[in-house]
Amino acid sequence: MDKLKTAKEAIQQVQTGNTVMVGGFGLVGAPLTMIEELTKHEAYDLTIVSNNVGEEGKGLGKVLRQGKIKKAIGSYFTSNREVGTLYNEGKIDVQLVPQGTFSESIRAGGAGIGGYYTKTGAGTKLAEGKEEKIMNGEKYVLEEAIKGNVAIIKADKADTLGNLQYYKTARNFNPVMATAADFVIAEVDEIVDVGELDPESIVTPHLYVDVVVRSRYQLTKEGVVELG
Amino acid sequence: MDKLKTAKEAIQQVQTGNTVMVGGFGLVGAPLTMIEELTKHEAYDLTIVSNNVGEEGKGLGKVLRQGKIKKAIGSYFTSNREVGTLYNEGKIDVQLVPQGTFSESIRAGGAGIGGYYTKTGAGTKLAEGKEEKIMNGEKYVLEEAIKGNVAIIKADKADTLGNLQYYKTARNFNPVMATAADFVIAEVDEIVDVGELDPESIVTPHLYVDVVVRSRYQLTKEGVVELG
Amino acid sequence: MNLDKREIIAKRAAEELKPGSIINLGIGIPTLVTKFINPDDFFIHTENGLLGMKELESDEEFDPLIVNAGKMAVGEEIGASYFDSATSFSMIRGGHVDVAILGALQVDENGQIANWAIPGKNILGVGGAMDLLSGAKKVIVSITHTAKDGRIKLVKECDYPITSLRAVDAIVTDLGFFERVDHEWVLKEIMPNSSLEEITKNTEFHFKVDQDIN
Amino acid sequence: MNLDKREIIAKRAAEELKPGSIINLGIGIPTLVTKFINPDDFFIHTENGLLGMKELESDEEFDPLIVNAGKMAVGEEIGASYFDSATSFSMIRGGHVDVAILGALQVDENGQIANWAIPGKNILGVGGAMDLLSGAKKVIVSITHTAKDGRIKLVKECDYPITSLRAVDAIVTDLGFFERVDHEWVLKEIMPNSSLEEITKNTEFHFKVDQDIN
Repeated sequence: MDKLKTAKEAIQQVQTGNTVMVGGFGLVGAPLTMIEELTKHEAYDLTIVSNNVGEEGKGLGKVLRQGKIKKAIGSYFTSNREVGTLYNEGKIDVQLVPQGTFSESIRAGGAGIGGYYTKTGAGTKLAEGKEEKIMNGEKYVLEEAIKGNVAIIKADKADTLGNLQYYKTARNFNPVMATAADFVIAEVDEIVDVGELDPESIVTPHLYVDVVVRSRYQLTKEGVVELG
Repeated sequence: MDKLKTAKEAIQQVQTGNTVMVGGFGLVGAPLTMIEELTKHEAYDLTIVSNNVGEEGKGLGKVLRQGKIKKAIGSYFTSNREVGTLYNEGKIDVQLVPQGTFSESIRAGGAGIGGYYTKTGAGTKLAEGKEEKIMNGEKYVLEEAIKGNVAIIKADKADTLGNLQYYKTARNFNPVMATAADFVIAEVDEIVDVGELDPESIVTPHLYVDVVVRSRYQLTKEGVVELG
Repeated sequence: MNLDKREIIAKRAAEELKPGSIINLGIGIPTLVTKFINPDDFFIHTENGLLGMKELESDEEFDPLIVNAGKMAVGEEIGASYFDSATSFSMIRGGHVDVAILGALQVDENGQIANWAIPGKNILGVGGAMDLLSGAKKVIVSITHTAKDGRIKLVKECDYPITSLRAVDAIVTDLGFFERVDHEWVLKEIMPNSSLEEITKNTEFHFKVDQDIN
Repeated sequence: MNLDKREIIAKRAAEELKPGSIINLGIGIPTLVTKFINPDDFFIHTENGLLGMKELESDEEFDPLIVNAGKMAVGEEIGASYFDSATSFSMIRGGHVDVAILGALQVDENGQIANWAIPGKNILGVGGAMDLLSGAKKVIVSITHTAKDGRIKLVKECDYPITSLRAVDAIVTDLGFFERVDHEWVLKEIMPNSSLEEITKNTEFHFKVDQDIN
């Protein structure tokens, strides 16, 4: 029942036309090894669900330059202005979502919630065309769940069942993305035996995780390094 | 900035007519000391948000017999059939909610979500009078957030800031209730110094907690015991 | 091993489970399923907040704060994890539980079940039944074929309030095993000591008989 | 201490904070607020998943995996906790953050602000701004009174897209301090080296002048 696979084996799950969720806040908590593998993988026409879509030519930004991304769903593409340029040129679709709505919609996708009402964004340009509702005298907007075919996330430790723990602010979107895709690939820095993780401190229980991949690229004090 | 109070000091927050959330799955993870204090407190006409409302004459069942409960919101009053009897006699109001909807509505209350669409209960008697919506070909029902004036919850450990950790299945509804009330009283078995709880393993961050009370009644192998 | 009627049902339900599955067990007969599976092959989810439940193996293991959905003391498997109720039901509603084995008062021809309310009684409880039906990938009902008083449970149409619009996938009783195929009930297996006649006599809903049945 | 314009604004904003508050700081001038508060008296929440952020005190403390919302490396206060983004924004939307200090491109007479989009530019980013406005109990805008090119920021009506229907509660600039009272802007304080004339000249929206102003 060991879920350990190589990055190359794991990436085969990603098919042309898929919606792929990718964890991370910038490079922090991003699955750098799997993103690297995605650049070598043939699938295209991807809808990428990711807060930033990397930086210009870096991380997911590399995949963007390869022309494999059809649509980007996220909250802050300011970190990669090529997204804006391509969007203005009509070359990609973009769905810009407030960051709280982004994470909540992914949570909803994983939790079997079809949609939910939030005040965030109500009455703004980002709520245009969305259903509104007055609740307790305040305006709310209906946001729909976001789901993916594949989620590629980054955790700190996994046991061989696929239970996960995260590290500091590298946690970010990874735990919710782990719940919201048909197939979940967790890239981790360390793999331990079953029973070594405290049952009270497991953040992502193994029922969410399909495959565990050992990380080869890590963000360290010296920047992104490739392990020997 | 120490939040430690006595049970008697803490219970003063509960006012006549309040909606009070009470944690616990049966007696497991129930704030037994604060419930005992509630039986001695004068507030009445309470709306109690609790999965079970205790057992016949026990825990919240005692408060029910005192006639202080106007309405009960929960998912499983089978464990205290007096709720059903009083309801059939028209003496109390009852809002029966599927357990997942119960916990999700409380989470929504704490998370600034006005309402959400779930398949749970759609098309059944419990969805009567509720708004329905077809999403992706399936019937969903709109459920509204549940909030409280006061939440009385049970945790295992607190630090003096009010960061909380729970124990095993005594966690249950406590963490979500901690988020969904204007005032939150956490009854705990152990109080430790700030810095003793692992920042990665704190389940309820202190911003949710107003008061910490040390437990006097605990559920042990020998049943409910009063500490000396 | 000499099995009683309820155990026979639980044992047959256990045979439907694929190794590696995430399973949620309702109160009553479903709870007995743990007796007939190898605990190393399955992961039992209990909606009050534990993945990796096991039966208590000794008195020393007893901890009053580790219980299942029926509030019975249980044990913790290696690799287990704890979570709050909202998270637990997110797993259920979100389709992360492979199989739910549930009890029922009635199952009807459409596959809908009734298992949470009996009109006229002062029992007010629904618990997690509606959530499990809305979210579990597969739902197996495990019940005695008829009630103690002879009342038929496999009915044309539920007259008790239904639990969900969703049709269940299989029914295991002490008399037979039914599967839902193309929106119809198919009797796939006659249990030992039973017969097609007995099943037919005690079943109101229409069902097909599988051609491979012996 | 010789403070520059931005520091003067941050220092004045810091004076608005009550000890024990949960605070969220936007990118830019708001980030500087940490320089002017006693870290023991406040709890800084950063929406990428940390309650109890502090400024880095030494190179040894530097950890590339502990960052604030601006993706700058920060430190971890004693008593801190980490959580995922959905939980973090639940805190914000749910009203559990006492004060958000934010930057803005424009603030208008209704108290609405614009701080997420500039028409015609290829910048596509909203981040957590809309959430903070929808949920923080109090929102303080900390900005230079006018833009570098002299453009007025305190306008009659935002012509950039607004961030929220919600009115902010206060504005701190290098020239003055405004508070929202009964749905109107009131100038409560003139900053040193400024004057009512200078403020009036550089402010488009209508405001009252507090009677206690010197």
